[in-house]
Amino acid sequence: MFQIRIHGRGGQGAVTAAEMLSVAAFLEGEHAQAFPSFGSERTGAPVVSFCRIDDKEIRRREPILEPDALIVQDPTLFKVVDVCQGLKANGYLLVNSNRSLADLHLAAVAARLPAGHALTVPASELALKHIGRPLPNAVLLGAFAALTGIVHLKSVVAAIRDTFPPKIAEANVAAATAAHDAIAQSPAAVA
Amino acid sequence: MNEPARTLDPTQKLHFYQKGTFTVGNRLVSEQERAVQASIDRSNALTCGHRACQGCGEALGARYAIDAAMRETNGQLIAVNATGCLEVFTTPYPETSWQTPWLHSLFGNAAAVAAGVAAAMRVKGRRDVRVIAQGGDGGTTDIGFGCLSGMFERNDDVLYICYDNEAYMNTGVQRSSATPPAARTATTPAMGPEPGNVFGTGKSVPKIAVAHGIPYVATATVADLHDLERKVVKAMRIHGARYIHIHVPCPLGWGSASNDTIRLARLAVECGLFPVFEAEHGLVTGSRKIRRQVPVDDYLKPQKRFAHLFGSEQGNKRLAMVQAIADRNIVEYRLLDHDGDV
Amino acid sequence: MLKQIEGSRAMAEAIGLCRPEVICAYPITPQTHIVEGLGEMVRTGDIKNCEFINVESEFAALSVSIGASAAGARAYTATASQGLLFMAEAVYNASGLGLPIVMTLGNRAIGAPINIWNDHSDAMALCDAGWMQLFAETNQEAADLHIQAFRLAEELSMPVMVCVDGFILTHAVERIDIPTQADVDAYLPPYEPVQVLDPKDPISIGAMVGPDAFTEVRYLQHYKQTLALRLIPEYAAEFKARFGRDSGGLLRSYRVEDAELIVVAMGSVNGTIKDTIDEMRADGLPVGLVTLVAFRPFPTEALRAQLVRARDVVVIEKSLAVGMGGPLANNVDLALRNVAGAPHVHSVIAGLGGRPITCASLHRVLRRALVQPWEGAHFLDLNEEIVAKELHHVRKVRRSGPTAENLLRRLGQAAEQSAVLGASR
Amino acid sequence: MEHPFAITLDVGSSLANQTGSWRTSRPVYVDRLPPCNNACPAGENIQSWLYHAESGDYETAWRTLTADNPLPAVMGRVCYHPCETACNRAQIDEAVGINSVERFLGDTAIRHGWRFAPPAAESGKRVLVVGAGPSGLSAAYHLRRMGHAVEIHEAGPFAGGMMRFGIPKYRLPREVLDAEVQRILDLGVVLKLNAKVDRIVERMQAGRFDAAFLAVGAHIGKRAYIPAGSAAKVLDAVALLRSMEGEEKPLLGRRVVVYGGGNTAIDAARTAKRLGATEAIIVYRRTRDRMPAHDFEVEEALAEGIMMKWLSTIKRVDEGALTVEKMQLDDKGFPQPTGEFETLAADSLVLALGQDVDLSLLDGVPGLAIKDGTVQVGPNMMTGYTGIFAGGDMVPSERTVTVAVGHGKKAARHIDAWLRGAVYAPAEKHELASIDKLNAWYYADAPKTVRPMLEVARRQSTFEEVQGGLDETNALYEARRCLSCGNCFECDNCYGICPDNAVIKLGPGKRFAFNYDYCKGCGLCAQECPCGAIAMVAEEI
Repeated sequence: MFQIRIHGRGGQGAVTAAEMLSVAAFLEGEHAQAFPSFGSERTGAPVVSFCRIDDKEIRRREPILEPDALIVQDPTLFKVVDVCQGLKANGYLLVNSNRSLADLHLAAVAARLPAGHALTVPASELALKHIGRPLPNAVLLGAFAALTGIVHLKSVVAAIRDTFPPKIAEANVAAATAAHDAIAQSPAAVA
Repeated sequence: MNEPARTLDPTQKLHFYQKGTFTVGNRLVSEQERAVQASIDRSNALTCGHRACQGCGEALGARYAIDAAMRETNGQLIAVNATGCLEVFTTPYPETSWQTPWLHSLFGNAAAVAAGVAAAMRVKGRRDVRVIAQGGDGGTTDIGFGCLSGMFERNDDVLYICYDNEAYMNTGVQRSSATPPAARTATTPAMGPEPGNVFGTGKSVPKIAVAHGIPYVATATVADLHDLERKVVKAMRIHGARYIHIHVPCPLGWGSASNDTIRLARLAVECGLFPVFEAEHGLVTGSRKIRRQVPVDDYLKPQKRFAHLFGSEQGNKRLAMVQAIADRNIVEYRLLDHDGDV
Repeated sequence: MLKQIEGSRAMAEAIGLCRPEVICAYPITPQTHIVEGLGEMVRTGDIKNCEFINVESEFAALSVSIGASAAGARAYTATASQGLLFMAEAVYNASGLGLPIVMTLGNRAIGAPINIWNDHSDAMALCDAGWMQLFAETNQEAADLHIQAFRLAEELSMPVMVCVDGFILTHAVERIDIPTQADVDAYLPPYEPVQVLDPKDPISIGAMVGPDAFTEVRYLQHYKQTLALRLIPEYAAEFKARFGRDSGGLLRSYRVEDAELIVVAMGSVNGTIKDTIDEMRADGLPVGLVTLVAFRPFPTEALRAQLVRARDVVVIEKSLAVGMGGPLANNVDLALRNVAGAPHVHSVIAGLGGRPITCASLHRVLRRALVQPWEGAHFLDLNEEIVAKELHHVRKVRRSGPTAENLLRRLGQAAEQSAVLGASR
Repeated sequence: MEHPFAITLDVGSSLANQTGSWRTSRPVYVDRLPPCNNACPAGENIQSWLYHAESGDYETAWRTLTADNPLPAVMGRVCYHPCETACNRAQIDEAVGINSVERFLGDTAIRHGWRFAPPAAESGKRVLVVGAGPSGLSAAYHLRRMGHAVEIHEAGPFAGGMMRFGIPKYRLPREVLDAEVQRILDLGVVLKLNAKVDRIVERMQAGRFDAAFLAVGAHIGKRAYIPAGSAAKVLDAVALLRSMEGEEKPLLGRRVVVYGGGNTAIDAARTAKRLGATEAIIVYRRTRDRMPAHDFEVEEALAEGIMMKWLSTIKRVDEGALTVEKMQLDDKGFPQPTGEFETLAADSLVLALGQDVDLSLLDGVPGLAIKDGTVQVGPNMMTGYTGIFAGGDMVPSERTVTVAVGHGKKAARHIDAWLRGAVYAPAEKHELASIDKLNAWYYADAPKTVRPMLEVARRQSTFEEVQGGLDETNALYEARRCLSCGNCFECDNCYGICPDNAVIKLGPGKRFAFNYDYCKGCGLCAQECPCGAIAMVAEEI
């Protein structure tokens, strides 16, 4: 079972991201379970969403305490929340930022992970470019596909199209594809 | 060469039998001009054997209203009833006095239940079957008020009829928001510096109903059967939320003689304390004029619940306050403006 | 058809397939997404010949349903928590009048302190109101139970509450098989009321019944629920035959053969418990599980048959009868009353107000049950330290202020941390 | 359909619960005596004939009316209608115009030529009626309808008595009178004119009459002694009015003074005016409010220009003038002389001081009692002489046409009973339906219809009828103003307002019945009955 925890702020689409990820997995014949950190958070507040992916029925309903991957939609969260809590030793860390992990003071965390398991991607920037609004969630899924290979880009693209109305969907697809391709070509480039 | 005889006042249509213009029916009046209650084949929607008190105004008002609605809808009628006197005295197991399909759910939800019945009729394509919800003043102006307002606001196809006897009679005469000022009830005893119900409290649900802008709102009384039936018939010809508020004296709760029920209802109108009016889509369209104005004393005196108002200086002051209320109604609803409408 | 959708959406689609005729909607988290979905389907025409009514309160929601049902329409509504309490009077009325209304209950705690998260306090508060109560373990079952619920309700002319864990199920997106209209139509016949308001055959429904007949009326209600004990498994079997899934029934057992300790639980927590049991079995521990689907009627016989073979029974429930303990545990006790050599019943109160029930915590409490079982109720993951502080404080200061707020203050930063992690939600 | 136990019930099942047992007093339907009937001197069943008139059935109305009074067209003109004075409606707005409806029915009957039904069987008895005035005609009519052979012996040249010789044309057109008299004669009543009876007993024996009814009226004008000059022209009102029926009209001159305060004085003055007098003055010794004449007649006279001189007595008459003494009322209201005199120009003086009865026909009849110039009769209208009855102005009573007609009817009933060797016992009278028994609310406000009046100019110069009648619309309207005091008119109130549906409607004309199985005795029906036709009586407990 592969467990992803997504950190973001209300309005950044963390919950939608988890759901799209589960749809992508579903489209690949996997069992997937996506659920939010239930609460009454409003825009801007720190939020968390979860996604489990497995090849058999997923029965457990506890929050993800020991994620295999973390997707962080807003690096400022590191200051307020223990984002990396429970991250497995061989886990993945994907952060939305134009800056490097070092600049984000995440070098130490990255060092504890296998090489190439941690990276930043300018998702908001790509989103602005392709979508016109800094919505990083779909973009990060493209990057996630490239980083982990848990799901394929085409599934992510399908999930995006399944979620958004055509116009917005295509913009997101473009952004996600760009992020994916950038990483797929040279992980180092973004690291 | 001979001077012509005095020409008749047009209001005195000669075909209308002079004796008994205001009676229920008449051997010389055409069927149309008789009240449904004059008809041998009236439906008696509320039939004999019910357990209402002697001279119960509510039993009267309910039969008047439902019979009229039954005729207008050719019997395609379903009635929903709030908890209260009417429900208790008509349907104690194993006997019911109702001849129509009838449903009692709770004290406070008659309007909502009726809305549900109406919805069911719509999905079943039975637009011909009409729905009436009915309740006392407690079930309408107090505990059922939320559901009532919701039904109004959604403009559900329901006619809600409130039989207002101005207190919770079923439970032993306690004060409701329809209890008039100064009236003695079990919870507003005639004691202390301000005996009886407190002035400046209570509310006019008919006015609130008007404020919902629903297609039709009317007040009526068991003292004017023709007017009451006309309004019920009019209401049944309209779709959407409708409200009729009927004044029904209660000999038990008012401390009045059982044979005074209709006289008191009449005096309530003639003194101006119970304005009889109609409104459509949020606008008052007319009022029934006072025929022979009387001071409120004439109306209050026969009722023991107001006995404390008589024979004291303080009582006289409070009588004047009650009269002031009547006078305000007379102005607001133009009850003496006979040139006016209706 | 397989879909990866939110539980609420799945339930809405299943309910739509049941051809409801009157739907009453009033928003209350976490049930809201269901009626939103239904409203959309009525607007788009996916649900035909249906009145969708936005009411002004839960009291009205059920009242409108009562009227619709009495007039012969298939009526549905949904609520949760405070909403259920606000309609409590109508809840009793619907069952008393024998109206086959189906209502989804998005299980949620009841305030004060106000809390929007999941537990079973609401269902337990009205478990004896004369409605049947079926608890869903998964969203698949949640969807399927509604289809069975209409069949059951209309057969017995008695309302059914489908209890679904708020958020945990209602807001979870997962793989769900949505049946076809043809299959549902074949399984669920059109509503034929045993009594209906109809000018053609007028009757008075809702008479005042005195001491001379009230007992009989109640007895007959009770008798109907005993009939349900036979019908519920029948309909579940029929459902499996047509849809190929195990959904519903009175209860399900999991690895109870040779189990010395059997866990009893209701709702979505069963999945987490199953994972835990697998891990314990892997360690050779003789643990099994009985998942209760039907809480009302309470399947006394069936449950006893499952439990007698065990040495200990641990009842894990998301509700607390303050001053008494776990209501479910109490009911399980009754099932074993007067049984020679009956297993000991141990109560665990867990997941109140949305606190997550983790495999880790379950391991701890179940392993302890094997070696040193306890009497009375055990409160899973109770923060002893904070409670102790508050009790101490209360003893010292008479006007010690509101407990809930005090506790939150003491939790301080930790509370915020775990809150963000969803660990205390 | 099998219903769920107890909570669902079959309609109408409450009929099993007979709430009549709650009752402590029960309503009963009653008939009370309407004030109009009670007040009618002719004993007409006014409400009953109005009831038929209301529904437009004028013939039945007329037949009901004439069962008691054969002269509706006359009554509708000359009756002073005490019924309207008694009418309860007067206390609500205005009395019902009973008199005008009566006239309408009378005129309608004449127009349609309706006739009386002949007697069912002949009794073989013969009755002599002396005098063809209202009383005699009435008696003859009733006796004939009872099957007796009746002969009227009239001294004068025409039938009608005071109706012809006392009441001027402008109040009672003669063709109307003739029509109603003829209708009576058509029943087979024999009328002998110019057949003055001087010896009644002999006349009876001669004609083999089994009984006699005397109604010769009072035709002798009272004279008062007034010193008069040789050329003074003085005559009495009765003579004046009688002469109006003759060929040449009396010559009264331009200025006529009438002395007296009764209706006859008014009639005389108005007649004088019509005969061309420029001045017609009524001299009366008291004041207007003490005048015996009916006020509406005084009003009509004043409207026609008749002058009134109150508080005056005539002391002397000379040619062209008379001397008048002013009077003043003492504390008892009697006029006392003041000694002040004045002269009044007058070409003639008409005395209207009342009339006396010519009793000559009774001379030598044994056992009769005569008092104040009138014959005394018993409660059965029989004089002291067995078989001889009397009525009208010649017996002590108010002297009006209606009273006379009533006497005729009453006498006829007693004579009929006496002829059969029985005693007539009038039916028990119901309790009076006084206004307090009514619930006036239910009656529409409907003011009385005013009968058209001939304009003054023509009234002063001609003898055309002054008061017109109602057309059908007005008559119907007027009839429908009747409150039906004390008698159910099927307004359906009791049926409609019973909270327990305990009143059974029996259908048109059949009224209602109470269903005592369910009547709780609340009394609403009695309270809300407009006409007071329901009474509450205590249950035996």
